[in-house]
Amino acid sequence: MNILYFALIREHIGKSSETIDLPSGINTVGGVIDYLEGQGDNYQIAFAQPDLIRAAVNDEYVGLDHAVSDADELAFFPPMTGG
Amino acid sequence: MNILYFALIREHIGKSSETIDLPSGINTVGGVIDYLEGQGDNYQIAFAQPDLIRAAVNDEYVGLDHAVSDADELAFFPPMTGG
Amino acid sequence: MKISVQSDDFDISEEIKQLTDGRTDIGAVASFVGLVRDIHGVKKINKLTLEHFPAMAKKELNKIANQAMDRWQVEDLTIIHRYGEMLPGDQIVLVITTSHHREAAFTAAQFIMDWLKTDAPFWKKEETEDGTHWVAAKTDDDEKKERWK
Amino acid sequence: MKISVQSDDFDISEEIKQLTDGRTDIGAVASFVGLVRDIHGVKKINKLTLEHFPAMAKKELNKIANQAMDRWQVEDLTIIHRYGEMLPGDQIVLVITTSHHREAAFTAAQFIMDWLKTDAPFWKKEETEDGTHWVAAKTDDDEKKERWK
Repeated sequence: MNILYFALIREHIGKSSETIDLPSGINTVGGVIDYLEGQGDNYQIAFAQPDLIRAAVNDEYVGLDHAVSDADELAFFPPMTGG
Repeated sequence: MNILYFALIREHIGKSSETIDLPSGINTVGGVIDYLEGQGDNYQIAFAQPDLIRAAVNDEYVGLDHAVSDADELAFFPPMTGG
Repeated sequence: MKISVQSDDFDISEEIKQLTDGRTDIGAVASFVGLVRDIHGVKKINKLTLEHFPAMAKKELNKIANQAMDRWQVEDLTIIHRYGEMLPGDQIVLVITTSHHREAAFTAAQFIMDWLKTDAPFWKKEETEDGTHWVAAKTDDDEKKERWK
Repeated sequence: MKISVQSDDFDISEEIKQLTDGRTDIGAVASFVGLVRDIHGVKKINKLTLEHFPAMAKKELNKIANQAMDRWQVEDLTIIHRYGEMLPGDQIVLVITTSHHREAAFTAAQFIMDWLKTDAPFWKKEETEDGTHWVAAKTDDDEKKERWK
Protein backbone atom coordinates (compact mmCIF):
# COMPACT_ATOMS: atom_id res chain seq x y z
CA MET A 1 0.00 0.00 0.00
CA ASN A 2 1.08 3.57 -0.64
CA ILE A 3 1.67 5.64 2.50
CA LEU A 4 2.11 9.45 2.64
CA TYR A 5 3.64 11.40 5.50
CA PHE A 6 3.28 15.12 6.15
CA ALA A 7 4.81 17.81 8.33
CA LEU A 8 6.46 16.68 11.59
CA ILE A 9 5.64 13.03 10.92
CA ARG A 10 7.30 13.27 7.51
CA GLU A 11 10.37 14.82 9.13
CA HIS A 12 10.59 12.21 11.87
CA ILE A 13 10.24 9.30 9.47
CA GLY A 14 12.57 10.94 6.97
CA LYS A 15 10.50 10.45 3.85
CA SER A 16 7.30 11.84 2.36
CA SER A 17 6.00 8.53 1.01
CA GLU A 18 6.70 4.85 0.71
CA THR A 19 5.03 1.72 -0.56
CA ILE A 20 4.75 -1.30 1.70
CA ASP A 21 3.23 -4.75 1.34
CA LEU A 22 0.67 -5.08 4.11
CA PRO A 23 1.64 -8.06 6.24
CA SER A 24 -1.22 -10.52 6.60
CA GLY A 25 -3.38 -9.83 9.62
CA ILE A 26 -2.85 -6.06 9.39
CA ASN A 27 -6.10 -4.54 8.18
CA THR A 28 -6.70 -1.31 10.08
CA VAL A 29 -4.99 2.09 10.25
CA GLY A 30 -3.98 1.37 13.86
CA GLY A 31 -2.55 -1.98 12.76
CA VAL A 32 -0.38 -0.22 10.18
CA ILE A 33 0.94 2.15 12.86
CA ASP A 34 1.82 -0.80 15.12
CA TYR A 35 3.56 -2.49 12.21
CA LEU A 36 5.52 0.64 11.24
CA GLU A 37 6.63 1.21 14.84
CA GLY A 38 8.45 -2.08 14.55
CA GLN A 39 10.42 -0.78 11.57
CA GLY A 40 12.74 1.59 13.41
CA ASP A 41 13.25 4.38 15.90
CA ASN A 42 12.24 7.02 13.35
CA TYR A 43 8.77 5.46 13.15
CA GLN A 44 8.52 5.07 16.93
CA ILE A 45 9.33 8.75 17.38
CA ALA A 46 6.92 9.76 14.62
CA PHE A 47 4.02 7.85 16.16
CA ALA A 48 4.96 8.35 19.84
CA GLN A 49 2.03 10.65 20.67
CA PRO A 50 -1.21 9.03 19.50
CA ASP A 51 -3.28 12.18 20.15
CA LEU A 52 -1.08 14.06 17.67
CA ILE A 53 -1.63 11.59 14.83
CA ARG A 54 -4.28 12.07 12.17
CA ALA A 55 -4.91 9.67 9.31
CA ALA A 56 -6.66 9.69 5.96
CA VAL A 57 -7.50 6.82 3.64
CA ASN A 58 -7.96 7.76 -0.01
CA ASP A 59 -8.15 11.44 0.93
CA GLU A 60 -10.81 11.03 3.63
CA TYR A 61 -10.16 11.50 7.34
CA VAL A 62 -10.55 8.24 9.23
CA GLY A 63 -10.11 6.86 12.73
CA LEU A 64 -7.51 4.30 13.81
CA ASP A 65 -9.99 1.45 13.54
CA HIS A 66 -10.70 2.16 9.86
CA ALA A 67 -10.14 -0.83 7.58
CA VAL A 68 -7.33 -0.70 5.01
CA SER A 69 -6.09 -2.94 2.24
CA ASP A 70 -3.12 -2.87 -0.13
CA ALA A 71 -5.15 -0.96 -2.70
CA ASP A 72 -5.67 2.02 -0.38
CA GLU A 73 -3.58 5.14 -0.10
CA LEU A 74 -2.96 5.91 3.57
CA ALA A 75 -1.74 9.30 4.85
CA PHE A 76 -0.41 10.23 8.29
CA PHE A 77 -0.03 13.79 9.57
CA PRO A 78 -0.29 15.90 12.74
CA PRO A 79 -3.40 17.94 13.63
CA MET A 80 -3.98 20.56 10.94
CA THR A 81 -2.86 24.14 11.46
CA GLY A 82 -4.05 25.86 8.29
CA GLY A 83 -6.23 28.88 7.85
CA MET B 1 -33.56 78.31 16.54
CA ASN B 2 -32.20 76.59 13.48
CA ILE B 3 -34.15 73.50 12.39
CA LEU B 4 -32.98 70.92 9.84
CA TYR B 5 -35.20 68.44 8.01
CA PHE B 6 -34.08 65.28 6.24
CA ALA B 7 -35.46 62.66 3.86
CA LEU B 8 -39.25 62.19 3.84
CA ILE B 9 -39.77 64.85 6.51
CA ARG B 10 -37.80 67.34 4.42
CA GLU B 11 -39.94 66.49 1.39
CA HIS B 12 -43.23 66.80 3.27
CA ILE B 13 -42.29 70.15 4.80
CA GLY B 14 -40.83 71.38 1.54
CA LYS B 15 -37.55 72.76 2.87
CA SER B 16 -34.32 71.41 4.29
CA SER B 17 -33.92 74.02 7.01
CA GLU B 18 -35.47 77.09 8.55
CA THR B 19 -34.90 79.42 11.47
CA ILE B 20 -37.72 80.10 13.88
CA ASP B 21 -38.06 82.17 17.02
CA LEU B 22 -39.13 79.79 19.77
CA PRO B 23 -42.46 81.02 21.15
CA SER B 24 -42.34 81.43 24.91
CA GLY B 25 -43.40 78.32 26.77
CA ILE B 26 -41.97 76.00 24.11
CA ASN B 27 -38.87 74.38 25.55
CA THR B 28 -38.81 70.71 24.48
CA VAL B 29 -38.43 68.86 21.17
CA GLY B 30 -42.01 67.64 21.47
CA GLY B 31 -43.15 71.20 22.11
CA VAL B 32 -41.47 72.33 18.89
CA ILE B 33 -43.29 69.60 16.96
CA ASP B 34 -46.63 70.69 18.42
CA TYR B 35 -45.85 74.27 17.50
CA LEU B 36 -44.81 73.39 13.95
CA GLU B 37 -47.94 71.30 13.40
CA GLY B 38 -49.90 74.52 13.85
CA GLN B 39 -47.98 76.13 10.99
CA GLY B 40 -49.60 74.28 8.12
CA ASP B 41 -50.71 71.00 6.53
CA ASN B 42 -47.19 70.26 5.31
CA TYR B 43 -45.96 70.12 8.92
CA GLN B 44 -48.97 68.08 10.04
CA ILE B 45 -48.28 65.51 7.34
CA ALA B 46 -44.56 65.48 8.13
CA PHE B 47 -45.11 64.80 11.82
CA ALA B 48 -48.26 62.65 11.47
CA GLN B 49 -46.61 59.39 12.58
CA PRO B 50 -44.77 59.97 15.86
CA ASP B 51 -43.07 56.55 15.75
CA LEU B 52 -41.44 57.52 12.44
CA ILE B 53 -39.91 60.75 13.79
CA ARG B 54 -36.36 60.94 15.10
CA ALA B 55 -34.75 64.08 16.47
CA ALA B 56 -31.27 65.35 17.21
CA VAL B 57 -30.17 68.43 19.11
CA ASN B 58 -26.73 69.74 18.26
CA ASP B 59 -25.92 66.52 16.42
CA GLU B 60 -26.93 64.18 19.25
CA TYR B 61 -29.97 61.92 19.17
CA VAL B 62 -32.55 62.96 21.74
CA GLY B 63 -36.05 62.04 22.87
CA LEU B 64 -39.15 64.23 22.52
CA ASP B 65 -38.86 65.46 26.09
CA HIS B 66 -35.36 66.83 25.53
CA ALA B 67 -34.99 70.53 26.42
CA VAL B 68 -34.29 73.04 23.65
CA SER B 69 -33.58 76.74 23.47
CA ASP B 70 -33.12 79.25 20.66
CA ALA B 71 -29.36 78.62 20.64
CA ASP B 72 -29.76 74.93 19.74
CA GLU B 73 -29.78 73.35 16.32
CA LEU B 74 -32.64 70.89 16.06
CA ALA B 75 -32.92 68.22 13.36
CA PHE B 76 -35.90 66.04 12.41
CA PHE B 77 -35.68 62.91 10.27
CA PRO B 78 -37.22 59.44 9.82
CA PRO B 79 -35.64 56.26 11.25
CA MET B 80 -32.21 55.77 9.67
CA THR B 81 -31.75 53.35 6.76
CA GLY B 82 -28.04 53.54 6.10
CA GLY B 83 -25.46 50.79 5.92
CA MET C 1 -8.80 54.65 12.32
CA LYS C 2 -10.26 55.99 9.10
CA ILE C 3 -13.83 57.23 8.94
CA SER C 4 -15.03 58.66 5.67
CA VAL C 5 -18.40 59.86 4.42
CA GLN C 6 -17.94 60.40 0.72
CA SER C 7 -19.68 60.34 -2.64
CA ASP C 8 -16.71 58.66 -4.34
CA ASP C 9 -16.41 54.93 -4.77
CA PHE C 10 -13.74 52.97 -2.86
CA ASP C 11 -11.36 50.08 -3.47
CA ILE C 12 -11.18 47.46 -0.73
CA SER C 13 -7.62 46.32 -1.58
CA GLU C 14 -6.41 49.89 -1.31
CA GLU C 15 -8.18 50.39 2.01
CA ILE C 16 -6.86 47.13 3.50
CA LYS C 17 -3.37 48.11 2.36
CA GLN C 18 -3.66 51.40 4.24
CA LEU C 19 -4.49 49.50 7.43
CA THR C 20 -1.85 46.80 7.11
CA ASP C 21 1.09 48.37 5.25
CA GLY C 22 4.24 48.38 7.34
CA ARG C 23 2.59 46.27 10.04
CA THR C 24 3.44 42.63 10.59
CA ASP C 25 1.49 42.10 13.81
CA ILE C 26 -1.96 41.80 12.24
CA GLY C 27 -3.19 38.25 11.74
CA ALA C 28 -6.79 38.91 10.80
CA VAL C 29 -8.59 41.31 8.48
CA ALA C 30 -12.38 41.03 8.37
CA SER C 31 -14.37 43.17 6.01
CA PHE C 32 -17.81 43.85 4.69
CA VAL C 33 -19.00 45.57 1.53
CA GLY C 34 -22.64 46.55 1.11
CA LEU C 35 -23.90 46.81 -2.46
CA VAL C 36 -27.02 48.27 -4.06
CA ARG C 37 -29.44 45.45 -4.89
CA ASP C 38 -31.62 45.55 -7.98
CA ILE C 39 -34.70 44.39 -6.17
CA HIS C 40 -36.55 45.26 -2.98
CA GLY C 41 -39.45 42.97 -2.17
CA VAL C 42 -40.96 42.52 -5.62
CA LYS C 43 -39.97 45.86 -7.11
CA LYS C 44 -37.14 46.32 -9.57
CA ILE C 45 -34.82 49.13 -8.51
CA ASN C 46 -33.33 51.46 -11.09
CA LYS C 47 -31.49 53.86 -8.84
CA LEU C 48 -30.76 54.46 -5.18
CA THR C 49 -30.16 57.86 -3.62
CA LEU C 50 -28.56 58.13 -0.21
CA GLU C 51 -29.28 61.31 1.69
CA HIS C 52 -27.30 62.03 4.84
CA PHE C 53 -26.84 64.50 7.68
CA PRO C 54 -23.19 65.42 7.16
CA ALA C 55 -22.26 66.86 10.56
CA MET C 56 -23.86 64.00 12.42
CA ALA C 57 -22.88 61.19 10.06
CA LYS C 58 -19.17 61.51 10.65
CA LYS C 59 -19.73 61.95 14.38
CA GLU C 60 -21.92 58.84 14.67
CA LEU C 61 -19.54 56.74 12.58
CA ASN C 62 -16.72 57.81 14.89
CA LYS C 63 -18.78 56.84 17.92
CA ILE C 64 -19.58 53.41 16.50
CA ALA C 65 -15.92 52.90 15.57
CA ASN C 66 -14.72 53.87 19.03
CA GLN C 67 -17.21 51.52 20.66
CA ALA C 68 -15.94 48.66 18.51
CA MET C 69 -12.32 49.49 19.40
CA ASP C 70 -13.23 49.58 23.11
CA ARG C 71 -15.19 46.34 23.15
CA TRP C 72 -12.97 44.05 21.09
CA GLN C 73 -9.26 43.68 20.55
CA VAL C 74 -9.30 45.51 17.28
CA GLU C 75 -6.00 46.95 16.11
CA ASP C 76 -7.45 49.38 13.62
CA LEU C 77 -10.47 49.87 11.40
CA THR C 78 -11.91 51.69 8.44
CA ILE C 79 -15.49 52.73 7.79
CA ILE C 80 -16.47 54.31 4.48
CA HIS C 81 -20.09 55.24 3.85
CA ARG C 82 -21.08 56.74 0.53
CA TYR C 83 -23.90 59.17 -0.20
CA GLY C 84 -25.53 60.38 -3.40
CA GLU C 85 -26.88 58.51 -6.39
CA MET C 86 -25.99 54.87 -6.99
CA LEU C 87 -26.98 52.11 -9.36
CA PRO C 88 -27.62 48.42 -8.63
CA GLY C 89 -24.28 46.68 -8.13
CA ASP C 90 -22.60 49.85 -6.80
CA GLN C 91 -20.77 49.80 -3.48
CA ILE C 92 -22.46 51.69 -0.62
CA VAL C 93 -20.52 50.91 2.52
CA LEU C 94 -17.22 49.38 3.57
CA VAL C 95 -16.12 48.19 7.00
CA ILE C 96 -12.67 46.72 7.63
CA THR C 97 -11.41 45.58 11.02
CA THR C 98 -7.92 44.33 11.78
CA SER C 99 -6.95 42.30 14.80
CA HIS C 100 -4.42 39.80 16.06
CA HIS C 101 -7.20 37.23 16.03
CA ARG C 102 -10.03 36.45 13.67
CA GLU C 103 -12.81 36.28 16.25
CA ALA C 104 -12.38 39.90 17.34
CA ALA C 105 -12.12 41.10 13.74
CA PHE C 106 -15.30 39.31 12.65
CA THR C 107 -17.34 40.31 15.68
CA ALA C 108 -16.34 43.98 15.55
CA ALA C 109 -17.14 44.21 11.82
CA GLN C 110 -20.57 42.67 12.38
CA PHE C 111 -21.23 44.98 15.34
CA ILE C 112 -20.33 48.04 13.27
CA MET C 113 -22.60 46.99 10.40
CA ASP C 114 -25.54 46.36 12.74
CA TRP C 115 -25.12 49.79 14.32
CA LEU C 116 -24.63 51.56 11.01
CA LYS C 117 -28.00 50.25 9.86
CA THR C 118 -29.88 51.86 12.73
CA ASP C 119 -27.69 54.69 14.04
CA ALA C 120 -25.94 56.29 11.09
CA PRO C 121 -27.99 59.25 9.80
CA PHE C 122 -28.43 58.08 6.22
CA TRP C 123 -31.68 57.59 4.36
CA LYS C 124 -32.22 55.52 1.24
CA LYS C 125 -34.59 56.51 -1.51
CA GLU C 126 -35.33 53.99 -4.22
CA GLU C 127 -36.33 54.71 -7.78
CA THR C 128 -38.40 51.79 -9.05
CA GLU C 129 -40.52 51.20 -12.11
CA ASP C 130 -43.50 52.46 -10.02
CA GLY C 131 -41.86 55.69 -8.94
CA THR C 132 -39.65 56.69 -6.05
CA HIS C 133 -40.09 56.04 -2.34
CA TRP C 134 -38.08 56.21 0.87
CA VAL C 135 -36.98 52.87 2.24
CA ALA C 136 -38.67 51.96 5.53
CA ALA C 137 -36.48 51.03 8.48
CA LYS C 138 -36.54 47.33 9.24
CA THR C 139 -37.51 46.15 12.70
CA ASP C 140 -35.14 43.21 12.38
CA ASP C 141 -32.31 45.73 12.07
CA ASP C 142 -33.32 47.08 15.46
CA GLU C 143 -33.29 43.56 16.84
CA LYS C 144 -29.84 42.91 15.40
CA LYS C 145 -28.60 46.01 17.16
CA GLU C 146 -30.23 45.03 20.43
CA ARG C 147 -28.23 41.83 20.76
CA TRP C 148 -25.07 43.84 21.34
CA LYS C 149 -26.39 45.37 24.55
CA MET D 1 -17.73 28.92 -6.33
CA LYS D 2 -13.97 29.28 -6.57
CA ILE D 3 -11.67 27.10 -4.52
CA SER D 4 -7.96 27.55 -5.04
CA VAL D 5 -4.90 26.13 -3.33
CA GLN D 6 -1.99 28.11 -4.70
CA SER D 7 1.47 29.45 -3.92
CA ASP D 8 0.73 32.79 -5.60
CA ASP D 9 -0.53 35.80 -3.72
CA PHE D 10 -4.07 37.11 -4.32
CA ASP D 11 -5.86 40.44 -4.58
CA ILE D 12 -9.12 40.76 -2.68
CA SER D 13 -10.61 43.45 -4.97
CA GLU D 14 -10.00 41.24 -7.96
CA GLU D 15 -11.58 38.25 -6.23
CA ILE D 16 -14.64 40.19 -5.09
CA LYS D 17 -15.04 41.53 -8.62
CA GLN D 18 -15.10 37.97 -9.99
CA LEU D 19 -17.96 37.12 -7.60
CA THR D 20 -20.03 40.24 -8.17
CA ASP D 21 -19.37 41.38 -11.75
CA GLY D 22 -22.51 41.38 -13.84
CA ARG D 23 -24.67 40.64 -10.79
CA THR D 24 -26.94 43.23 -9.23
CA ASP D 25 -28.74 40.96 -6.77
CA ILE D 26 -25.96 40.74 -4.17
CA GLY D 27 -26.34 43.07 -1.22
CA ALA D 28 -23.62 41.74 1.06
CA VAL D 29 -20.01 40.71 0.63
CA ALA D 30 -18.21 39.50 3.76
CA SER D 31 -14.55 38.60 3.62
CA PHE D 32 -11.61 37.55 5.68
CA VAL D 33 -7.89 37.73 5.00
CA GLY D 34 -5.44 35.87 7.22
CA LEU D 35 -1.93 37.28 7.38
CA VAL D 36 1.39 35.97 8.68
CA ARG D 37 2.10 37.53 12.07
CA ASP D 38 5.61 38.42 13.15
CA ILE D 39 5.20 36.99 16.60
CA HIS D 40 3.90 33.79 18.14
CA GLY D 41 3.78 33.78 21.92
CA VAL D 42 7.05 35.54 22.73
CA LYS D 43 9.04 34.43 19.70
CA LYS D 44 9.80 36.65 16.74
CA ILE D 45 8.95 34.94 13.46
CA ASN D 46 11.18 35.40 10.45
CA LYS D 47 9.45 33.08 8.02
CA LEU D 48 6.47 30.78 7.77
CA THR D 49 6.27 27.69 5.59
CA LEU D 50 2.93 26.12 4.80
CA GLU D 51 3.03 22.47 3.86
CA HIS D 52 -0.12 20.88 2.48
CA PHE D 53 -1.62 17.65 1.20
CA PRO D 54 -2.61 18.73 -2.32
CA ALA D 55 -5.17 16.07 -3.27
CA MET D 56 -6.97 16.38 0.04
CA ALA D 57 -6.67 20.12 0.48
CA LYS D 58 -8.78 21.00 -2.51
CA LYS D 59 -11.28 18.27 -1.63
CA GLU D 60 -11.67 19.46 1.98
CA LEU D 61 -11.98 23.10 0.95
CA ASN D 62 -14.73 22.08 -1.46
CA LYS D 63 -16.51 20.19 1.30
CA ILE D 64 -16.35 23.14 3.68
CA ALA D 65 -17.57 25.47 0.93
CA ASN D 66 -20.50 23.22 0.06
CA GLN D 67 -21.50 22.94 3.70
CA ALA D 68 -21.52 26.73 3.98
CA MET D 69 -23.63 27.03 0.82
CA ASP D 70 -26.09 24.44 2.18
CA ARG D 71 -26.44 25.95 5.64
CA TRP D 72 -26.75 29.65 4.84
CA GLN D 73 -28.27 31.68 2.03
CA VAL D 74 -24.95 32.28 0.38
CA GLU D 75 -25.05 33.24 -3.30
CA ASP D 76 -21.45 32.42 -4.05
CA LEU D 77 -18.08 32.19 -2.37
CA THR D 78 -14.34 32.08 -2.88
CA ILE D 79 -11.71 30.32 -0.79
CA ILE D 80 -8.02 30.78 -1.57
CA HIS D 81 -5.43 29.09 0.62
CA ARG D 82 -1.76 29.58 -0.10
CA TYR D 83 1.11 27.20 0.55
CA GLY D 84 4.89 27.58 0.49
CA GLU D 85 7.13 30.15 2.12
CA MET D 86 5.77 33.41 3.43
CA LEU D 87 7.03 36.39 5.40
CA PRO D 88 5.33 38.33 8.21
CA GLY D 89 2.66 40.56 6.68
CA ASP D 90 2.05 38.19 3.75
CA GLN D 91 -1.45 36.98 2.98
CA ILE D 92 -2.17 33.30 3.74
CA VAL D 93 -5.86 32.76 3.25
CA LEU D 94 -8.87 34.52 1.75
CA VAL D 95 -12.55 33.77 2.23
CA ILE D 96 -15.27 35.78 0.50
CA THR D 97 -18.98 35.08 0.82
CA THR D 98 -21.74 36.88 -1.06
CA SER D 99 -25.38 36.93 -0.07
CA HIS D 100 -28.55 38.96 -0.35
CA HIS D 101 -28.21 39.71 3.35
CA ARG D 102 -25.28 40.56 5.59
CA GLU D 103 -26.06 38.07 8.36
CA ALA D 104 -25.70 35.03 6.11
CA ALA D 105 -22.53 36.39 4.52
CA PHE D 106 -20.84 37.06 7.87
CA THR D 107 -21.87 33.78 9.45
CA ALA D 108 -20.81 31.65 6.49
CA ALA D 109 -17.41 33.37 6.28
CA GLN D 110 -16.80 32.80 9.98
CA PHE D 111 -17.91 29.16 9.71
CA ILE D 112 -15.53 28.56 6.82
CA MET D 113 -12.59 30.11 8.68
CA ASP D 114 -13.27 28.03 11.80
CA TRP D 115 -13.38 24.82 9.76
CA LEU D 116 -10.33 25.71 7.71
CA LYS D 117 -8.31 26.00 10.90
CA THR D 118 -9.05 22.44 11.96
CA ASP D 119 -10.01 20.52 8.83
CA ALA D 120 -7.92 21.81 5.96
CA PRO D 121 -4.78 19.68 5.58
CA PHE D 122 -2.20 22.44 5.94
CA TRP D 123 0.64 22.61 8.44
CA LYS D 124 2.52 25.70 9.49
CA LYS D 125 6.22 25.70 10.27
CA GLU D 126 7.73 28.79 11.82
CA GLU D 127 11.29 29.95 11.52
CA THR D 128 12.14 31.98 14.62
CA GLU D 129 15.35 33.37 16.05
CA ASP D 130 15.61 30.09 18.05
CA GLY D 131 15.24 27.78 15.06
CA THR D 132 12.28 26.25 13.28
CA HIS D 133 9.33 24.37 14.71
CA TRP D 134 5.92 23.15 13.63
CA VAL D 135 3.00 25.13 14.98
CA ALA D 136 0.88 23.16 17.46
CA ALA D 137 -2.86 22.93 16.84
CA LYS D 138 -4.89 25.08 19.21
CA THR D 139 -7.59 23.50 21.33
CA ASP D 140 -9.62 26.69 21.14
CA ASP D 141 -9.77 26.21 17.36
CA ASP D 142 -11.42 22.86 18.01
CA GLU D 143 -13.88 24.55 20.32
CA LYS D 144 -14.66 27.19 17.73
CA LYS D 145 -15.42 24.47 15.25
CA GLU D 146 -17.62 22.59 17.71
CA ARG D 147 -20.07 25.46 18.11
CA TRP D 148 -21.27 24.93 14.54
CA LYS D 149 -22.56 21.45 15.29
